Amino acid sequence: MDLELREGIFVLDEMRNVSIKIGRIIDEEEEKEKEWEPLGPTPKPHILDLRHWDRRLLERYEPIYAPMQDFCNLCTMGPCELSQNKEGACGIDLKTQKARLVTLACLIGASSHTAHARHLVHYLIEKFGHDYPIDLGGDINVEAPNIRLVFGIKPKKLGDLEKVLDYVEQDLVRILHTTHTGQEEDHLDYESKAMHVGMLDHVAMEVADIAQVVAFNYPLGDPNAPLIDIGFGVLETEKPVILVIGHNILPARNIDDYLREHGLEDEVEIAGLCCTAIDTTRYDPKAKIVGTLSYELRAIRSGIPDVVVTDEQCIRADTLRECSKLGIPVIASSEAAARGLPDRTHENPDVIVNDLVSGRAKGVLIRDPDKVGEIAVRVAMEIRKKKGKKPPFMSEEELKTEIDRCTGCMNCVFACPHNLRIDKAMSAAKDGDFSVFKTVEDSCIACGRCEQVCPRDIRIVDVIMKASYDSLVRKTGKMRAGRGPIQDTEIRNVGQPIVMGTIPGIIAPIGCPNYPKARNEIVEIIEEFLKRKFIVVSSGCHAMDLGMYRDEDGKSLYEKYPGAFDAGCLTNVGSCVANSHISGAAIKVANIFAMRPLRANYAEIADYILNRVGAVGLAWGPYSQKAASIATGFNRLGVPAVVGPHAAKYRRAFIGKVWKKEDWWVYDIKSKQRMYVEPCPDALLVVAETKEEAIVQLARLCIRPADTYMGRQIKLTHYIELSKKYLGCLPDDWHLYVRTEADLPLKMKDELLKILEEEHGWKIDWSKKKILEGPIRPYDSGFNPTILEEVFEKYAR
Amino acid sequence: MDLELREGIFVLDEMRNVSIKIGRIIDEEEEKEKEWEPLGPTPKPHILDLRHWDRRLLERYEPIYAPMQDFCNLCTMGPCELSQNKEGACGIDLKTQKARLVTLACLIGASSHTAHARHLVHYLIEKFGHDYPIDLGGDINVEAPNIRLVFGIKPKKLGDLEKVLDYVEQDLVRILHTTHTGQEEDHLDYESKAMHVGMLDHVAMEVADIAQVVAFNYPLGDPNAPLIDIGFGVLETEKPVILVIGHNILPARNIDDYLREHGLEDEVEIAGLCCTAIDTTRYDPKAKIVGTLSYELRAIRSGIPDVVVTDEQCIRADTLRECSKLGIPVIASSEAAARGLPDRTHENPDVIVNDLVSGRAKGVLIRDPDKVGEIAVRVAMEIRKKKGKKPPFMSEEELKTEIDRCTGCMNCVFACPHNLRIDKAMSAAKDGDFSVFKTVEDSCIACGRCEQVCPRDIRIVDVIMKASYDSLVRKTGKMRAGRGPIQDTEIRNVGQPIVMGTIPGIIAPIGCPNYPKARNEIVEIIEEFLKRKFIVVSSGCHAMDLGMYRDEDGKSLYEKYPGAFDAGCLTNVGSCVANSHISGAAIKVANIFAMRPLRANYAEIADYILNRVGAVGLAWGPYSQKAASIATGFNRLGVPAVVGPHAAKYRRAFIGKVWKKEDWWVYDIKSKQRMYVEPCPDALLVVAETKEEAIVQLARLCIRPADTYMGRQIKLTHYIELSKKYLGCLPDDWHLYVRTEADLPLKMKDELLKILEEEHGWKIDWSKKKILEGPIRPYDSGFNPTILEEVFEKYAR
Amino acid sequence: MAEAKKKVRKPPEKLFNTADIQASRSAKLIKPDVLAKMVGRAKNPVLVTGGKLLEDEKLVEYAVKLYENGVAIIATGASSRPLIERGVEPQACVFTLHHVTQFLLDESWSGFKGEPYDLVLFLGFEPYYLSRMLSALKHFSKLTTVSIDAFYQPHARFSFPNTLDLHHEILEEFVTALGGGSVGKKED
Amino acid sequence: MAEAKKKVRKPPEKLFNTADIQASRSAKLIKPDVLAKMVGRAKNPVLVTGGKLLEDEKLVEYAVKLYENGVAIIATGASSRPLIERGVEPQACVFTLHHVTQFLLDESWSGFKGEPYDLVLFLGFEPYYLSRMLSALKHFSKLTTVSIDAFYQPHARFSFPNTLDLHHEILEEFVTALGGGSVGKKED
Repeated sequence: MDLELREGIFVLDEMRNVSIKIGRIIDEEEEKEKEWEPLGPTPKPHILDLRHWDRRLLERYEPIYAPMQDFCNLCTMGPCELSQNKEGACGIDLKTQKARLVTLACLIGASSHTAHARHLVHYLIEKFGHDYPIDLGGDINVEAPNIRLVFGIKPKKLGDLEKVLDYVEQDLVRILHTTHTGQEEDHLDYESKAMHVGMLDHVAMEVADIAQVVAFNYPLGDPNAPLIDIGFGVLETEKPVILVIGHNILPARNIDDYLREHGLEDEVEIAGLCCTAIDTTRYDPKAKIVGTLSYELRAIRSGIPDVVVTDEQCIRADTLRECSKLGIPVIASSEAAARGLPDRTHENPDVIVNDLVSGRAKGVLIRDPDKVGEIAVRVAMEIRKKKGKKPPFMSEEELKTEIDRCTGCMNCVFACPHNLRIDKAMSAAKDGDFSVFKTVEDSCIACGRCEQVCPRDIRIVDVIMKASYDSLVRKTGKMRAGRGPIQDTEIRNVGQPIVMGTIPGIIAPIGCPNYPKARNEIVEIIEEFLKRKFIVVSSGCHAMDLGMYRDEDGKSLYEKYPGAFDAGCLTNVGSCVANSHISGAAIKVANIFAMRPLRANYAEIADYILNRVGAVGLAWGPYSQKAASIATGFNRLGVPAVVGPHAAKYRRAFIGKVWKKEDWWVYDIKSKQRMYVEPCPDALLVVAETKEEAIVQLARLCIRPADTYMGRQIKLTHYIELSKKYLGCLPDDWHLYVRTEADLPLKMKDELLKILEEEHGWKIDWSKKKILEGPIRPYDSGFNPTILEEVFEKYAR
Repeated sequence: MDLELREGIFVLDEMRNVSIKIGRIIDEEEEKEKEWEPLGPTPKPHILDLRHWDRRLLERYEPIYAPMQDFCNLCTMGPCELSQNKEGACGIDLKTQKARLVTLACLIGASSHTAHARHLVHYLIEKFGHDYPIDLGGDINVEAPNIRLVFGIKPKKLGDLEKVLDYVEQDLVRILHTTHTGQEEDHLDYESKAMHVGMLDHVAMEVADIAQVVAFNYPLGDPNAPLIDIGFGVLETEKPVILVIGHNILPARNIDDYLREHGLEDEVEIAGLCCTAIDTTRYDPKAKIVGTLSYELRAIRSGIPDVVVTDEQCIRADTLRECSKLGIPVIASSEAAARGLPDRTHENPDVIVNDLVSGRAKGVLIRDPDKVGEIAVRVAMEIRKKKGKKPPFMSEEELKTEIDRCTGCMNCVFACPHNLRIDKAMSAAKDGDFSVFKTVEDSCIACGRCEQVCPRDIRIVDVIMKASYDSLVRKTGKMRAGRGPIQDTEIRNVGQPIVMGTIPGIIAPIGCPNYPKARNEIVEIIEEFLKRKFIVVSSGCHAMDLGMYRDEDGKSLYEKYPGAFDAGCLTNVGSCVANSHISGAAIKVANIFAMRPLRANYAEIADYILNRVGAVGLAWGPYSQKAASIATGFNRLGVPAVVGPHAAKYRRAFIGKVWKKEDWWVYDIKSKQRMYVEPCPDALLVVAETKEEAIVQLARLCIRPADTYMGRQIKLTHYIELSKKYLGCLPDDWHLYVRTEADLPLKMKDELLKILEEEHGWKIDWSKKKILEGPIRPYDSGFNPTILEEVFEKYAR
Repeated sequence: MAEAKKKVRKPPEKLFNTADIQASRSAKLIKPDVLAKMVGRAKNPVLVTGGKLLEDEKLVEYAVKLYENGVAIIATGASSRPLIERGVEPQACVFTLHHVTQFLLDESWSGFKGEPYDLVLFLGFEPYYLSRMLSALKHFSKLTTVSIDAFYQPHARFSFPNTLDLHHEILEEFVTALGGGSVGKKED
Repeated sequence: MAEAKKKVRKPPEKLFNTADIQASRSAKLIKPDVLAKMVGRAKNPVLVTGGKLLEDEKLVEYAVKLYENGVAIIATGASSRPLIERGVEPQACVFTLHHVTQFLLDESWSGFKGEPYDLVLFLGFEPYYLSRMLSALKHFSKLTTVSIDAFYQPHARFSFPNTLDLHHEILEEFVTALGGGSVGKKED
């Protein structure tokens, strides 16, 4: 008999005289263990439980610190100058201080997803009950790989997610504690803590996403999830427009429900920015996506929205100011961002609507997402009725006036994060040439810093937008709705080819939209890999960007490539929190394909992935603390990431030294030996400056020690081809990855053998075209690498 | 029948066929409610639940921001220059950014106490069980005022504390989330969140302290807690010396236990720095205290310790480096500060001891506090045996050599946090005059920044210490051991005098040791108030400092003034986390004396305290994030704080504008009117530059609107007397606090009435010596102020 | 005085705390005679004094001389006693620099004596404390602030350079230069 | 060239990002002829090139000229293609600036061709990216770094000033000055 009781006081009716003898209390873990697999070594690991793994990574992938400031002012003994690695008043040195700040950034990022998850789970349990099942459909039996791996349970119902979050929150607070003055004195210990935070982040994201997937009936790992309208041009401006911004679906869902319940879905537009937009389209494919963070200011300035609804994260901190200038009312709905607005959650909606429509209130805070729908819809409709057709956001005369006021002082150029030559664009525009502005617009993220320093208060953002406005408002694309997790069957299909290396790699474009170059750059990069039959799996802002661009035939990548998790396919898993399905997929390869035990077995799985799964993340425009945390979580799991140049400002990356032979070793379980290996992957986090560089680095980082010769041949082929195509040369290090002649690209075999002989001094048997001497190690098809003693001992017995 | 079951799977033996019908599940709150008092309006308040109270405070006590840097570089869109309140790439302005950083600092501080509490509670439940009772003795019935007030329960056993921490952790993560890029756009919303964090901090501190008090048999609110040896001179250097540093007693306790169990308590010295020291003496009055954070480097450099054991928080981040230079082994014992040391928790102690004694290992990490005792003691004894008598830390020749190398470049002067004129001291010392060095030593916090910039690598800290070494190593004092909570009977005795104002105020010196001036300054300030029969209640570093100084008769303040919570008494509640007993005492005045409902009734109690309880904190040398959080928690509770000049670097304070009549109003429950009142207290957080200024501000901030005329007369007397004594004048604003002639100090009545007439234009009836016209409001003995509508409505009905 | 200069080591040209920095405007160095003219031109200049006056009697002397030359004084509580003892009637005596700064930040404030200040001089403060207050005034007000303290104050609008041991000399020059002019309320 | 100067607006003297700051050493401005001499005196100078070479053909030209004057080139992956097309044989072609910086930070590294570099010039990078890498090198290495990019780079040891539209001119001056000298490995 199983009797599950929650904590509390229980009154057992009509049992006054029954004496209940409680037998042995079976621990929950013990019970579940029977069901699936034995508990691994590190259930609910605390800060130091995986430190040995981190140290192994950090020995090889040495952190490189690029200080943003060479002083610390976190306590009042400071500010302390720490330049040239000096120590401050508390004794901390610059490297340790930087690692501390990285830890803090990761904490902010992970806590965002955790708070988001907590909010969702709390809400959903209130709506659907503690026992609402976590059922992701028949093809997804490993429903929560991150939770299984880290926490050590198989969550069956929403209530199970609560204790996972309890654990995550407890450890986030423990680590936040360690950033207090006077704690760690070794930068590697902070890096280990940052990695712990990153790992927890993936757990929290998984909680958030599976909770909303099961409760809101999002696509369940569906490769054919619907195609969604995306782009500035999707807005039907004749209708009242509700713009939702942020990362938490709850208020947007309520708006969507309200529209449907009142038969208004064709009368009122609901369109979103950022992850709220993505999740809204997972809930309702008719919802629309305007774009990413870099469209927020533009979307508001366009004057198109009739009402703006904000939830949390990545919402411009001038939203209310900007909306108020244009008379657009704002409804803030999150405790995380109350925007200074009066809390009117419990007031009569009629009064609130009236205040917002009349302009008496610039905005309101409505803390209950279930109350937002009615108010937002009514306000949008009434405002629309009142104001009528929207005027163009900027007239030609206004444009001319603004441009003419420019004195060319260049303040804007130095304030611009990309030092865009606004001065030149202004000057050309004065002569009627707007082409320079179009170039500027291509790289403008509409952050508005230019306007802050303009001595003439020129509406620079508007001027830039105006110059391309016609194309902007016509711009539409298609994105496949976020499908959620990868199916177990998909993993079974691709597991072997990935580990063998015959699928050359998994490329995961994830992250934020502040990459400086044209928005189609991400498309160019990714299409290169799709054509080469890599698996591409995306999420968040990059998933949106990939849908924004159409080719000459008018097709977006999502229309050209299938949505499966398979070679040459493009999968969109969903919003930020769906990144957990990408880490989850890597984990599932180790578990489902390779049958490695999953439960509470983090280090072994990460070691497996690092050595075998050629997955690489691409965050071309990472800006946020969330991106820092997500990337660090991937890194701890053995997944490297290539990041755009702005990511150098994260201050820390992980780059190994290919030339230090002694850094690159593994234990080979087969030969029972510790041996040197080729330096792959050679970095866990590295910046690329251009798309060309990114492409080559991505191909390069897919190489893994455990590649079969077939796999290595394929990977080297791509690496060398891409290097020749984009860099104009053979890469410097290709020979390091050659173990046997069978590793060599077929078409280039002779040529490469020759180079090996002549330039690298290898010995070649030309009769058999065989390598006799030269490689770091010989090839062995049974090679079974690990960098962990415990894994070596487990399997080498 | 009450059957309490914890969550899990239960097997009910021999009941296979019994069908159990579970009746209504009574909520725990519901159950407990019957026992003590009805649930108030805000149990477990989340971020926005007390925002209305914060807004009320923040309207009056406007934040003043003093930026440390005028840019933000928290995300990769930056760095963004925000000078002159410009907006960054995310739209945030400088004020909001500063408020965000304040929130972050408070989060770091509160998480430190929370993680500390979690560690203690987890450990104690493992040792003593979930049901170990929370019993603070018969005189402390209101055992946990902060928990009752905020969380809404009456904790009865250790297990109850776990859910309190769950709540605190959840909310800390929620608020950490809000510091992500793109959230609040109004600085007041961040300030409200910071206040929430501060409130949670007091809850967490209370959890930590009552857990250790009940489990480790600390003094239970004992006014006569034992006197403890304190000061550099307490160390018996002939014995092996174990130095414990940090804030968490667990490893030190294990050392103490080991010594006692092995009869070594007279053979080996255990002495501590920072709060670990305080708590060790609460556990064992024979333990000794060396001093505060500013003695850490000195204690190590002296070469006296044979082994150093670190736990967490406020431990110099060069501890291992510094110890290693002198061959002192370090045992790190906390997950929060692993110090880069190898984790040897599970190794054979013999091997570890050997490695440490031989110097093969510079230090080790022992994660289990229960394993630290044996190793620390054995290492100390063996090292001592090996090394013999300690040599003097610096010989006269070394001193001379170091001094002679000084070129007077002044780098040290500009690196010193207090710009101490080390160059002049060096120059004088070259001529044999060490008096300047003695002056320098008086203000030196031994942070070591001078050495970091010295081009000659002179051991400046050692030179400074050497100049005063003889007096330093002879310096001893007495501190009363931390007594923990204030007794309910004490509250009953002083409640009325405090609220009436006849006890002129409660002065609470709390906080860190980085005040620049001589260490006896804090003694001078406090003795002024003790003599004037204020209640003084201290904790943490200031509690230590108060014991360090002896008067001409060789007595410390603790020996001169009784330890009760009463007029003219000096109470030491304990370490950092015991600060919760100070907020607790204020809460208990409202609850026990004034019978205001406590449970989940935060805003009403804070409003009560603000208007009636003349308590003021003094943090003369606050340096840490914990101090920021503690102060912010006091502020939300209506308790102002005076802080030393370094606290300006916290970037934000709360200062009202006495000259803005419209800011100072209350609802009077008696007259049922909204009315203007005197501006008191006029600030919640304000910096004083000198002890003179601090003394006057403290007296000033004790004034409360609800003072009776007797109380006001006493408070004004002190204020005016102190102002005359220390400032040489009548204070500018004394007249604002006069409501009736009865408020005037008796001895000065005529003189003051004259000034009111002549300088302020008041109308006086000289025949009756009555004020006819002038005051902001008339005096009414039934005056019953509140600034909260809800409280007004509740009592004015 | 030229002789005195020779004896005293010239202090280095750097911030009192090399990490006390900003991205934007740093204080312009100002010479005593130029400052004297500026004070002379101001409508309602005021000197705010701090706790160093308790340690350094010469600072009190110079403050008194400025006062005698018509510059009003706001004595923070940390410094009022010696000034009052010398017969100064400060505009305020009990408020802290923190209070004064908060008040100055408010454009609606009309000063302690009914008239807003347009030029605010600071003398005798802990450099790190004054630095924060000057930062507040720099970012959130339009006031002209001047540090006449011994350390260069980067956040002021104008500042004496690092003078340290030469501080008394530069103050001497300042009061001398001021002596010639007429300080106090001017016509608009 | 004097005429060219007249035509082009002189760029303001400020940081490419006014918030990209530090408390410690800022780059010394260096003139092209002085730099040429410095390169001439160096034992193993090297030029690291970045992605702007793909956008600005003139930068490629100047890099080639430097190369022809004996300065070795480390072409980051972002810039190798056009250089190789012009016949440059870079010391490396696939590594990123991030890699190169990490390697340079290691005192035990003996360069791509077996000899450590003593003077490292940077050309053609996103200023914010280069700034971070120069910061790493400033704080954690003793290398002499020189930015010859269009924006002043505060974290370098030496930097051209903000040249912007005058960038090609200053590079021209630099290669011209260099042309006279003999660059490359010197005797110890």
